Formats: sequence, C-alpha cells, structure tokens
Amino acid sequence: MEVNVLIGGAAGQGMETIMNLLGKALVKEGFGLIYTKDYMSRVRGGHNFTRLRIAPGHPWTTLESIDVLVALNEETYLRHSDHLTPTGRVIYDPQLFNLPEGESRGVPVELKKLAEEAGGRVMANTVAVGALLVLMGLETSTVEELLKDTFAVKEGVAEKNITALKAGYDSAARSCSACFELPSKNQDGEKLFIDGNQVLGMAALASGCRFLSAYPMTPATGIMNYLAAKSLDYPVVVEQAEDEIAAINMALGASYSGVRAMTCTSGGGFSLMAEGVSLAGMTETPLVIVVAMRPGPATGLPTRTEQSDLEFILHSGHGEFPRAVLSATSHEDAFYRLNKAFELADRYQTPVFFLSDQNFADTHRSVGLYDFSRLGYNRALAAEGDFEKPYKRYRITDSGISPRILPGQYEGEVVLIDSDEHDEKGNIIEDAYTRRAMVDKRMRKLKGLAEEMDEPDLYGDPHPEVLLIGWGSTYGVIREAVDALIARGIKTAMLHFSDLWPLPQKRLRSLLAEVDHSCCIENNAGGQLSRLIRRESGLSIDNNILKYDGRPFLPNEIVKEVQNDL
Amino acid sequence: MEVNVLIGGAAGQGMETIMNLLGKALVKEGFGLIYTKDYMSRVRGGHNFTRLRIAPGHPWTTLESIDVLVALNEETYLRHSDHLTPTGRVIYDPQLFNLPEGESRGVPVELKKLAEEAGGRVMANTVAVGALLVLMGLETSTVEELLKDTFAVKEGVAEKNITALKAGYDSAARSCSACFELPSKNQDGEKLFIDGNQVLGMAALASGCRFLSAYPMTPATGIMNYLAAKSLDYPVVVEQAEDEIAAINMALGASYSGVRAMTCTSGGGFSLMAEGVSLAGMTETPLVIVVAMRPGPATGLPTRTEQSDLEFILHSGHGEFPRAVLSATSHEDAFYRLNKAFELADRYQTPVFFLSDQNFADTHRSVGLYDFSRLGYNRALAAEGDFEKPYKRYRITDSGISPRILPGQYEGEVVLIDSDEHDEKGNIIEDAYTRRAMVDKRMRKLKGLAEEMDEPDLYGDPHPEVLLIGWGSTYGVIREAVDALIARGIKTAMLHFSDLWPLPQKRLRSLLAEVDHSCCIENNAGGQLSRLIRRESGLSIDNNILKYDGRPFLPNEIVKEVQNDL
Amino acid sequence: MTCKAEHYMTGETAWCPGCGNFAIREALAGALAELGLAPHQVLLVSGIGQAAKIPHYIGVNGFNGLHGRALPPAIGAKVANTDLKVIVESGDGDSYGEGGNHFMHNIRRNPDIAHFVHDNQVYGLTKGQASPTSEPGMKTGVQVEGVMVSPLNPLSLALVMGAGFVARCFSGEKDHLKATMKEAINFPGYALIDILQPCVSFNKINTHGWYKNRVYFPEIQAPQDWTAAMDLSRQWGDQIPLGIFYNKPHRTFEESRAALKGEPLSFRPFNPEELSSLQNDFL
Amino acid sequence: MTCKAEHYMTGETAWCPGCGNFAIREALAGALAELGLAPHQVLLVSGIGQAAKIPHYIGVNGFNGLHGRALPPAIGAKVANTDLKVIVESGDGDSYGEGGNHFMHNIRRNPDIAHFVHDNQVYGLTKGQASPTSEPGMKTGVQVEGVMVSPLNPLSLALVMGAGFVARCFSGEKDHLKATMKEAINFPGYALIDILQPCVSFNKINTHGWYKNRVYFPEIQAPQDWTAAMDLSRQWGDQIPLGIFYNKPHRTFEESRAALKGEPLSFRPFNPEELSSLQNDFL
Ligand SMILES: Cc1ncc(C[n+]2csc(CCOP(=O)(O)OP(=O)(O)O)c2C)c(N)n1
Ligand SMILES: Cc1ncc(C[n+]2csc(CCOP(=O)(O)OP(=O)(O)O)c2C)c(N)n1
Ligand code: SF4
Ligand code: SF4
Ligand SMILES: [Mg+2]
Ligand SMILES: [Mg+2]
Repeated sequence: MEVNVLIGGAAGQGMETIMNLLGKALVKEGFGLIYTKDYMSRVRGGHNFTRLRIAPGHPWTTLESIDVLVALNEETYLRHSDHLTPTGRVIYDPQLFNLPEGESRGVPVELKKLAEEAGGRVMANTVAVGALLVLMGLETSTVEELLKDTFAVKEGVAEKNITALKAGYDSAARSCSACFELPSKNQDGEKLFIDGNQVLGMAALASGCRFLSAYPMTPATGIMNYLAAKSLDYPVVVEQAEDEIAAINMALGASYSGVRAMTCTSGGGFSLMAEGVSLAGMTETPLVIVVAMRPGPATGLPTRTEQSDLEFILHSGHGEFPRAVLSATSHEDAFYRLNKAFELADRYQTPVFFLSDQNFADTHRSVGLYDFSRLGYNRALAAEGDFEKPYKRYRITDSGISPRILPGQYEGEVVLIDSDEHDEKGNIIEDAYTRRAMVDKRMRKLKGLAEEMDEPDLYGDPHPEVLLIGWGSTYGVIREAVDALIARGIKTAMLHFSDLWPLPQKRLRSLLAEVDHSCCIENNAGGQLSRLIRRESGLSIDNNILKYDGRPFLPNEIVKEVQNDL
Repeated sequence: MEVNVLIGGAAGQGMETIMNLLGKALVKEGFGLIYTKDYMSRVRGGHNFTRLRIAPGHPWTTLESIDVLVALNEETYLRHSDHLTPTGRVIYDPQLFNLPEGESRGVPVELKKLAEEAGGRVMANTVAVGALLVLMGLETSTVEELLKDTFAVKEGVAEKNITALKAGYDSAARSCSACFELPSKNQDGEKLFIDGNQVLGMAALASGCRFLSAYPMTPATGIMNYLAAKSLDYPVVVEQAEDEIAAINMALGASYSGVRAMTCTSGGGFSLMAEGVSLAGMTETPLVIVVAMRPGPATGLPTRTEQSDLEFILHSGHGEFPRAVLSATSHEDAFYRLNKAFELADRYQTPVFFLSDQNFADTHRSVGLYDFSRLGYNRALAAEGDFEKPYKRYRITDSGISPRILPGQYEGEVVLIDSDEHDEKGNIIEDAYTRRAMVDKRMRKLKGLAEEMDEPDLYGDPHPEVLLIGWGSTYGVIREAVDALIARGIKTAMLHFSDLWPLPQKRLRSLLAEVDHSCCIENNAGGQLSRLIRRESGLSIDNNILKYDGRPFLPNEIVKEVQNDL
Repeated sequence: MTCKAEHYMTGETAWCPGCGNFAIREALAGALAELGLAPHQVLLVSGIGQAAKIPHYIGVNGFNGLHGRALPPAIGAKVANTDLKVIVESGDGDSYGEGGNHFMHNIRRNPDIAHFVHDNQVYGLTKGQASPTSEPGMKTGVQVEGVMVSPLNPLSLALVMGAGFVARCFSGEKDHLKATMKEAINFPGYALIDILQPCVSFNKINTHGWYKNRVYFPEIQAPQDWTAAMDLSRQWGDQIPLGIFYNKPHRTFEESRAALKGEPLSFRPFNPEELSSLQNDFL
Repeated sequence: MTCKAEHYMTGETAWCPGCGNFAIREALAGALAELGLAPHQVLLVSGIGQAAKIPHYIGVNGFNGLHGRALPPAIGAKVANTDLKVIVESGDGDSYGEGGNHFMHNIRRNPDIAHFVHDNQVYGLTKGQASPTSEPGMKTGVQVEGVMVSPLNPLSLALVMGAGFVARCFSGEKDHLKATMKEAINFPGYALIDILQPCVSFNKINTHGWYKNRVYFPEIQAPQDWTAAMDLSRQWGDQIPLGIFYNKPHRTFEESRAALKGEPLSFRPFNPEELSSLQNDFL
C-alpha cells in the first residue's frame, strides 16, 4: 500500500527536474508523498540520488527500503540493491551495464538510446520516469501536462520530453505491468508539492519581507532563488552581497529605514554575521536571520544535514542582548512560524533566528493549502501622538520596547541609532547609570518574548511512559517513530520544539515528571537541546540519540535505539 | 597604613606616563601596590582618572575611598570629593579653580605655572607627582632615576621633567608635610610593576610565540604593542591585519606551517573570527586566541570592562569541535596560564581561548619575578619514525590526536589540511562512515583536555558556610571580599576558576554539597558561569551577584550583597 | 522645514582641539543647509572611529554602525526608502581598511550615496596605528620600524572600480569642501570625496602645514576624462591636487531595480492575504 | 626529489568534463616539474569553490581553507617558513568577492606569493550565481534580470594597489599559462595571474569559443610601464590581450621584516628560560 522509489546517478544528469515534475503530478492526482535528496558538493559526476515515498495520508519521511530502484548507472545499483525489497524492481539500461547473474528484479529499458531518439541524452531520466509510471500502474497524462507547462517558453523541450516519457512507458509496458499497489488517493483537498526553502521564501514574501540581502550558500540558496524569481513581479529587492558581513549589515540598514528585511545563510556564512547580530541587539533593529544548517565545522559537508548550530546561534554575537530562536519543524508549520519570526522581530525590535537545515530545506512534501489570512503584518510602529517629541529612539519603558518611528516618517523628527552604548536619544554615553539602565531595558524584552513562545508540540500516547524530545526538522521522523513504538506496545509520546528560545518549559517540566524514560533526539554530536534543557530547567534527559554523519534520521533507527534503551 | 590616590583630568593630559613612573618607583622602593585606569573612548578631553593604592603586602584592588585626590581640573574635584576621607588631601592648581568654601583639605600647587616654567604645560602631572611625594613622605630620587632611564633617548625631556617634579615637591613641601603613613616596605624580594597586557605579551613571547596577527582593538591593543616593540630584538613577527578575519586566518597559516601563533582582539573583532575558529577546529590547527572583553553588544563601552563573552566563546564558530577556554585571574597566574594555552593548543591541535578583560588588561600591580623555567615549549611534533609514510595528517588515534609534522620538514612528505570533512590524508570525503569517524576522533580530544584542566582556586575558610564563585579578573576583588567577610565572622571561601572549559567540576561539586549558601559573582548580566555550571553539573547556584555597568567590582559591593543575601 | 548651518550642529563633540574633523563637520552642516535639506530627509551613516562619531554631532537621522561597515547599511536604508538623502561618513581605516570589501563592491553597485572619508592617514580612536593610507616610514606603536607597505590610493581605486564621482578635498579648504560636498550629494550615484584631514594627536607627518604647503587646485578641463582623472588621483608628494577629478553619472543601483520605482518601499501598504496566489506555483 | 608533471597530479577530480580547470591543473603540474620543485617544498593554499579543490589534485603541501580566505593563511605560512614556495590558487568569487579585502591589502604587503585565479566569471560550486567578474546582463537564478553592475577588473585593481607582477592567461592556451606560471612563481613578490577559464556548466556566455575568438598576444615592449600595463588590463571585449602586462619587483614583505632573515622561524630552536631578562623592563 506504499511505494518507495530511489533514483540514482551522477550529478548533472538532470534527475531533479523530472523528479520534481513527477512528484507534482502525483500530488495533483491526490497521492500523499515525500521526496528527499541526497547530493554531493559537486556539479557533475559523483553519486546523487533522490527518494520518493508514496504512502497513505501524507508520509513524513522517506525510508531505507526500496521498491523501485531507478539505476541510471551501475554504481546506483551496487550501492542500493541491498535495500531493494524481494519483490522490488530495478529500472536500468542494459546498454550501460548488466545486472548480476541471478538478479531477477530487472526491468531493462534502453534509457540512453530512447532518450537520444527523443532528442538528447539528458532525457534518460524522463525515459526512466515513463517506465516508473508503468510499474505504479499510472498513465503519463499528468506528467505530460506539467511538462507542457514547465517548458512552455523553451521551444521544443516539452515535446521532446513527452516523447521520451512515452518511449520509456511503452518500453516498460512491453516487459511488465503494474507491480505495485499505490495507496488510495487522499480526499482531503488540493495539496501543494513544495520544498522547505520554497515554504520559507513564500512565507517571507507573504510576511511583507521587502529586502533580502544574502550571499549564496548551500542549503540556503533556494530561499534566495525563490525571492529573486519573485522580485520580477513583487516589491521585493534581492541583493547578492559581496560577503555575509555586508549581507547582514545591509539588511539592518533596510530594517532601520523601514522595511521587513531578512538574510539567509548556512553556518559558515552565519559565523561572519555574528558581529552584525550583536549590532542588531544593541541598536534594537528588527531582523530575521534564517540559518539553514549543514554539518560543520568549517566547510564540513556542504550539501548534507545537521542540527549543530543551535548553541552557537543562542550565543552568537559578543555581549548580551535578547533574541528569539524559532525553528522549522514541518512544512505545515514553518510557513506560519517564519511569519511569527517577522512579527516578533518587529514587536520586540531585536534579531530573531529561524533555524532550518538541509533536511528541511531540500525536502518536498504534499501539504495542504496555507491560510494567508493567518499571517501577521503588524509593524508595531508608533503612531503620531504615541511618541514624545523630540523623538527618542531608546525611550526606557517597562516592557523594554521603545516606541519606534522610521527615518523620514515625520517632519522634524530624526531617528538615531548607535552601536555604542547610548542614552534614550541614541547618543554615545559612558556613565555607569545609563549603561545599567539600557542593559536592563534591553533585557526586559526577554520577559515578553518568553510569553510569546509556543509550548512544544505533543504527539502520541496521552499517558506516555517514554518521551522522545526533538526540535526542528526531525519532527516527521520522530513522529513516525512514535507511531511505530506505540504499535509495538510502548506507550510513547513526542515533545517537539518549534520555538527554542526563550525555552518554553511548562509542558516539558510536567511531562518529565511523569514519564519513566526521556530521550532527546538530535542531528548533532553534542546533544545541544538536551544541554539547554538542563541549563534552563536543571532537569536531565535520560538519554540522547545523536546522529552526526550528515544524514537525516530514519524512523527505524530511532525505534531501535529507543528499544535498546529500555 | 595604606594610601589611596586618585588622579583625574581630561584625556590627553599625559597622566599615564608619569603615573606609570611613580608606580614603578614605589615598587622599586619595596611598596606593594595596584594601579587602575578609568578612561573614556576619546583621545582628548572628557574625564579620565587613575587610582593608586599602596597597601601592606600586595593589594588586589583599588578602593573607592580616596586619601589624596589629585585634581587636574575642577571636574575631578567635583566628581570625586565625596569619596575623599575626612583627613584626605586635594592637590589642585589654585590658578585653575578654587575649592569650595569650607574645604580645608586643599594643597594648592601651581601646577600649570610650574610646569610651564619647567618647560611645558604637559608636565603639570609631573609637578603633581612631586607634590604627591611630599604628602607620602617620600623623596624624589627614585622617580628622578626612572625619568632619566625612560627619556634617555629624548633629549632634554628627562631634565625638564625632573625640574617639574622638584618644583612640585618644593611647592607642596612649603605648605605641608607628610600626612599619610605608608605601609612598611615589603621584604619579599624584587617586584615587577606590570599590567595585564604586558604580562600576556611577555608570556606569549616567552612561550615561543613567533607570529601575532591582529587588528587594533581596545583593550587588547596593548598586547600587540608589547610584541611589536619586542619584534625589533626577538624573532617574532607582528602583523597588523586588514581586518580580524585576516588576522585569525593568517595566524592559522603560520601555525600550520610551524610556529606558535596567536591573535588577540576584543568582542567585536572576535565576532568576525568565529568562522576562523571553526576552521581551526576542523583543520586541527593549534591556535591561541586572546579575547580581552569589554562591555557589548556591538561597540558598547570600548574602554571599560565586562565578562560577557564567555558563552559566546564557548560556542563560537559553527559546527562542533573541541576547544579549551582559560582565563586571566591574577597577574601572577596569567603568565603561566597563557603558556599553558600554547602548550594545550600544540598538544591537542585545536583552538585554545584565553579570556582577559579591560580590568585585567589595564591594571598594573606589584608582582614577584616569574620563573621562566616553568614555561613549556613542547611542540608535540612527531619525530621521524613516529609517523606512517606516506604521512597522514588526520590519522585516527585513540586520543583523537594525530601525529603532526610540518610542511617542508621531511623530504617526500606533504601535509594537507582541509576545511571540508576529510579522510586521514586530508582529502575531501562525503561518506557517512568517515564523517562519523572524524567527528568522533576530534571529539575524543575533549576527554584529554578535561584532564588537563586545573581545579578552581580555593581560598578562605577551610570549612566555609558561604561559597563565592568567580572566574577571570575578579580574582583579587573576591579575595579581598572573602577576607572582609571572614573578618566579620562569616565563614566564607572563594572558588575561583582559571580554567573554564572543559569545566572542572570535582572541587565544585564537593563544596556545593557542603556550604549553606553559594553565590556566583560575575561582571555580566546573564550569570554565564552560573548557567554553565548548571548545564554541566545540574547543580544550581543560590544567587548571582552581577555587575554590568562597565566598571569592575569593588570589594565592599560584594561584601554588602553577600550580607544582604544571608 | 530647513535650517541654518548652525542648527545641524548638535551635541558636544569628543574630538581633540585643533582636529580637522571640526571643519569637515562645519562644511557638512553648511552643505546641508545650503541644499535646503531638512534633518528628517537626510540619513548619515557611519562606522566606528573618531570621524565616525559624526552622526552624534549632526542632527539628522543617524545610523552609527560597526567599524568598517558603514556602506552596507547605507545601501539597505536606501533600498527601503529611496527618498532619503543618504550620506556615508567615516574614517580612512573604517572605509578602506576594515571596510575595504564594501568600498570596492559598492562602487560597482553605484547606489545614490555620497561617501565622505575623513582621511587622516591614521587610526585615531585606537591611538595611532597605521591606516591603509599612512605614509611609508610612519612609526607607530605597532609599526615600530615604520610603515613598510605602499599606501592605498582611494581615488585611483575608486576610478578603477568604476566610480562616477571622485574628488579630493582638504579640511583646511572648507569652502571648497562644502561646495564639493554639495555636488557629491546632488550627484546621481555613488560619489566619493577623500578628505585630507590633519590628526593633531597622532599624525605628526601629515600636519595641517604639510597639507597646506602641498595642496593646489588644478584646472580640470573635462572631469569626464578617465585617464586624466587617474593621473590626477596618482599625484601625491610635493604637489597634491584637490578638486573633482571625475564626474560622469551612469546607471544607479536604484534605477536598475524595478521594485524601487515609485513610492518608497517602507511606506507602501501591504496585506498578506493578497499574496495567497503564490501557492499556484506549487499546485 | 623532483618529479615529472604527471606525478604532481593526484586524486580523482570532481570537476565537470570539459571544464577549464583541468588545463590549469596540468599547467601547474608542468610548471612545478619544470621548475624542479619537490612536493614538500611547495605549499598550495586555496579557499572554497570548484577551483579551490585544487590542493586535493596536486600532490604538494596543501591548505584548503575557508571561502574567500586563501591569502591570509598563505601570508602566515610564508612568515613561518620562508623556504616554502607558496602558491595561492582559487576562484574569482573566492579571490575578488568574499576575499576582496585580502586581495587588496595583500598586494600592498607584497609577500613572495604567486596567486593564480581561475576566473570563470561565475560562482561554479554554488551553481551559477554572478561573480564579481560576471558580464553585465548575465542571467542567473539570483540575477534574474541579468547582472546590473559593472564587472571588477582584477588586473587594473592589482595595478592600482601596486602589484609588481600582473598577467592574464587563458586555460585554452596551456603552454603560455605554464610559462607564465613559472615566471610568477619565480617572481620575487606578489604575482597575480588572472586565468580566463570556461565553466561549461554555468557560464554560457564566456565559453571556450568566446575566449578563443578574442584572446591575442600583444607585443609588450616594456612590462615596467605602468600606464601601458593599465591600458592592456582595461582591454576587454572583442580583443582580450594575454601576457605579462607588468613585471617590476619591489621590496617584499619578507625582506622588510628583520625576523625573517635567516633560518625559517618554524625550525629555529627555542628555550623559554633564555628570555627571563624580559622582566627587566618592569623592574
Ligand atoms: C571589529 C572592530 N575592530 C576594531 C575596532 C577598533 N577600532 C575602532 S575605531 C578603529 C580605527 C579607526 O580609524 P579610522 O577609521 O581611520 O578613524 P579615525 O579614528 O582615524 O577617525 C579601530 C581599529 C572596532 N571597533 N571594531
Ligand atoms: C562563508 C561562505 N560563504 C559562502 C560559501 C558558499 N560558497 C562556496 S564556493 C562559493 C563560490 C565559489 O565561486 P568561485 O570562487 O568563483 O569558484 P568556482 O566554483 O567558480 O571555481 C560559495 C559562494 C561558503 N562556502 N562559505
Ligand atoms: S585623534 Fe586625531 S582625528 Fe581623532 S579627534 Fe584627535 S586629532 Fe582628530
Ligand atoms: S561548475 Fe564550471 S567551473 Fe566548476 S567544474 Fe563544472 S565546468 Fe568547471
Ligand atoms: Mg583615520
Ligand atoms: Mg568562479
């Protein structure tokens, strides 16, 4: 009742484009699916693969086991055939390589030849997708439609691809028929087929972000690409900065002078932004910083996933100032949560972080339509009459938040912000009294921020004995693990943090008091959330399940480890 | 039996030079003293002052109360006369301003006029020092000697200053005589008169540091100045980098290719180094990074003190890798401890931080001679025969430490280091297995590092009821507070951390179990050590005494707060 | 609402008596007044250093940012509100040293920003280290054997990077400075004035007298001649030319961005609901 | 121990078939072999990018550092061991974009380092965004309306910053490239070669053919003529000159530092006890 496909080959073989189309076509037809990528830090060659899982409802993770292996080269077969199910199938090109003796699961399709006949070798993928459709018992029509849409402007491309698709379909249809039963189609309305970076790009634009300054860096570049494409039609400026230092400082300038601004990067680029973060804190300038994490330190594994920058981001930038840290858990939630980041930044006039990672950024899922009316655009500016004249940018208030106006907004009023310690007007000071008052004022915002934090999501058994704790992009996989553990009779629940700082502790404290066993699951080597929990609450988590090889968790890994622990 | 002097005026009046000479002269004579600076972030004008305390033994802090106030301008008198003791004295220039009616403590000396007569207005300070000597019952001879030494090369300068000194002496001697009793001279041998930056500069040079790349930044510049001056006579290269990013990356290049290298900066500059720190971690390149803290965020209070970058430094740089963090507590200890930083960096092939702050950097004290034979220079390089050929820079070992050779050291062997994740040879990899092995290898060093950490210094009552915990430059002031509390009958001890990470916990755990009340004293707003302790040990400190107005603690502030708590 | 020059001068300065910064401040105040720019219409962006304290002493909108990072926020601020007259003012260390990368790349962008560099050929605030423009041989606490590297020539560099307006002034020629500032502020695009400025506390070489004896006003035939401008920019030593060496507008950053036409972005209304059609891409 | 060119080529490359990087690698291997430099005598420093993977493919000492930060460690490494032949090799984005500030200021330092920039006028590794040298109009995923800014001219810039050796090569002229590399490596001081390099995956404008049709070898009379060199460096478009435009040594960083005379610092013995007289300053 579910199908797991892996398609693998070298970088530059154009797998992505066609798999994106296939995914979209399936979602259009009503299937629930997830589509993930495993790619190398190179442009051509090497070994890349993508996984597609079509399962009842809307699956949260792809799995290791493979029903259909599309092997665009022999390496793919050799690396992955161990995980092919006994009843699985291998689509391969017999002109490129032969399957080993005794391998009976082969579906030979002359990918290269058919592609060349259709108009070019690059379409071997398209041929393969045609064959894949046969195995899943589907027609080519929806993919054909999408091909026409996608390549509408590039003359002849759609036609050639359709030829290739059909050739693959026909070829496979000659040697076999549908051998996998797809799950039944969902009846829950229209669904988007969208990846994490697109969710964030769209959320930023729909939150009124009007300036993105950034420097390309995997896996954050997709956000930049999204907004750049939209800048043709929407009032948003995307500027490729000369470096990440410029990126954050530009964004701060734009925010100061009145627009919602954002920057996005990954760990290395973010390191260069630390001083700018501190400037945002001192000048009380709203800013949303998206960090799409990847394995470090230094250049690390540029195209892979990790959750290892949490502690760095919590403390990044010298000196002390309030910040909020939110994270991307699911495609459903991230859209609204990035909007929340913009709202908090404006209301608290301070930097707000949004943590994503490669796993979230590059994963497509079928998700329901978003409700744009739930998005906020409250700039939290002081109206005429709501601020003292002459205007004081840093007026000391009980909440720590000073009334904010924009430069140029009111005749006769100027707005002065300062990276030195300053008085209410924004002028440099050095005396102890004002310094203390300003630190206290800034720090008071933390109290307000703490009240804004959402308690972590609770899922699973209502009276759990085992509690799995996680944050960020592990949401889906832990959820699937919880289901599996419950199915095995273990009363399990998941407590999953979207909002990380100030750390919401209520639900955590009450659950930890109840359960027999707690376990923190993180894609890092340090157990960073686990440490944060102990620092903030004094409570220790019983065990950490940590993975730091650059790959996302699989549900069965978690299930196995939890069972071992018990 | 002790004398507290404050000399105040505008920036650029040349107070420092002459006060440095006076301090040195007093130490030469056998007095124990401390000399601190309070200065503004400007070059001329404003209000700067320095304090000198001469007390039995070797005092740890200066105090608020003033015996002699040297008021180079009226502002100094107005700001500080509140703290002048009833039997105190004010040296002032009656031609500049008059003391208020009823102020009987004045010692008028025509500073400006006498200075001009001696050869120039700038020598008003020298005149004042002459007067000061009278009040303390001292002769001018030692200062005279030092003036001759110091200005040996600048023709006439020494003579003019001596004239000024004597004029001040004679003028004061006419109106008053010695009115303060100095403590008896110490009989504990020759003493240095040295400030924190000089201690660190000398320690670096004597540790074999041969390259300092840095960018000027208060309060770290003094270290750069020290080493630059020495580069004329010693094999050390000091390079002013174009920015802090260059500074740390240059130092890494030098370290890789074979010398002990260091960089120094303050918070803002350090923010820019975060990516380089991560590179040091990934490439396993030894590096000593001195961060002289000042109040943040952003530019903050450039010439003042704070301990607010601990958490940032503990987590700076994206990704996870081992590091050690040490700190400057006393002038006595810091010399050896910076050497330890170099030793650890070489032995563990990883970045080692040394935290100083403005309070430590700019404070002179009388301290005993250092024992240079206690300094280590163990480069921990592999000898021929101790490494496999062809050489593998990242050989996986039990300790996590790979045998290290230098580029160019052995014919036929090359050394490859890489910021990407890599294999034993240093070549880029992407597979999960090698990645995991390399993370584990690097992280294993933490175990070794943990064993190198010194337990915190314990001082005070052997069976304390109250435990004061601190780190870094608060050593002296907490120590004086402990003495004062004990004198008031409160059984108090101090537990003071020099080595901060990996956090040594033995002594801490056993003491926290014993005492009735624990209190962490930090020059920051967050209580950062206190949080670290809870994170690492699960133990909570009862109370934090925090100061974040840019000024160092005074002993009586601590005493009062502790008493309030009890 | 516009003001007289005096009215732009606010706050108590922390500069040394005799410093060239004072004249630069007066020239700026004069230029703003004569251009009839009201305080709320102007934004002054700076980094950190003695020069960079200027936003505290001129009563317009101010962004006193990080050392070396004056240009990036200026661009951002301009994007958000194209109605603002944006002026960047900072030191030579700030602009050409720590901020060198932004200097180069913002010239390429050509935003409509005037950039006034107080070039005292030294790091003033941190007490006298060499700056990128320090004279070879200058001894300092760090450059103990004297500066060993050749100075950076900001004007040649700006020309090579494609700047449309390149000028040199001297704080001791205040009227010329003020007039040049006005031209720079009105220039459509990035306009650089490198302002020679004595630092009485730390630069004992390039004193007021040193500059005074050397500066002259060459007759500039065609400030559209790049080669001639390059030649002038490279003159240094006994004769130091002042003036606008190059003045030739080209397409600005703002002109090249569709989104920047019309009302400033900061003041355009917005309603998230109207964007729900963005989802169509993913259906 | 020296080797043949082939012996310097180690590891399996991750470049795209047809990429200009291959020829550059071969030229470098050839240059090293012909100069008789043994692997352990050479240090290759790079940043991050496709070009910057080179230390994995040439079997000498290697420092594959951070994006944009190839030059600073190279200087540091040279300070520590002046016997090493230090070569910096990286991409245009790395060298002129992220690393622009180091590029400028290291030219001023004039360390004895050869700097070879694989200038494919695009960000290759991150999949095709504009680099500082991209042609105006080039469309990318980020520059959706095409590049709007004028390209940075690395050779003019180097000349203005005072570089002593400035050359342009093309990966399609491998022998010339190899010969020029040898000269650059032997040049006493900072030597820049900007190497035009087709990127078959992302740069569809500046293809092999595009370059091939344009490059020529001008006769260079006197590579000590700065103005002539500046003129050559500014030629671009239908005719793109190749060659060593400027070649005039001046005092190097190493020569200006007393501590760098004699045995490399890395190998000098040291005993802390001998420094105890440092304390005399404080007595
Ligand atoms: C990141 C960072 N590095 C270093 C400093 C210290 N710093 C402040 S101003 C300055 C130099 C200023 O020189 P310049 O820009 O020429 O200004 P001037 O004081 O001469 O006017 C330095 C190095 C800092 N504030 N931030
Ligand atoms: C600090 C940082 N920012 C961004 C990146 C991502 N990144 C890696 S290579 C690269 C551009 C490379 O372009 P170029 O130097 O021209 O090399 P090419 O790939 O074209 O040879 C970028 C932006 C990074 N690794 N580190
Ligand atoms: S230090 Fe120099 S530049 Fe700064 S205010 Fe004083 S004289 Fe002017
Ligand atoms: S992306 Fe371009 S530069 Fe990089 S290897 Fe491929 S063709 Fe060469
Ligand atoms: Mg300056
Ligand atoms: Mg490139």
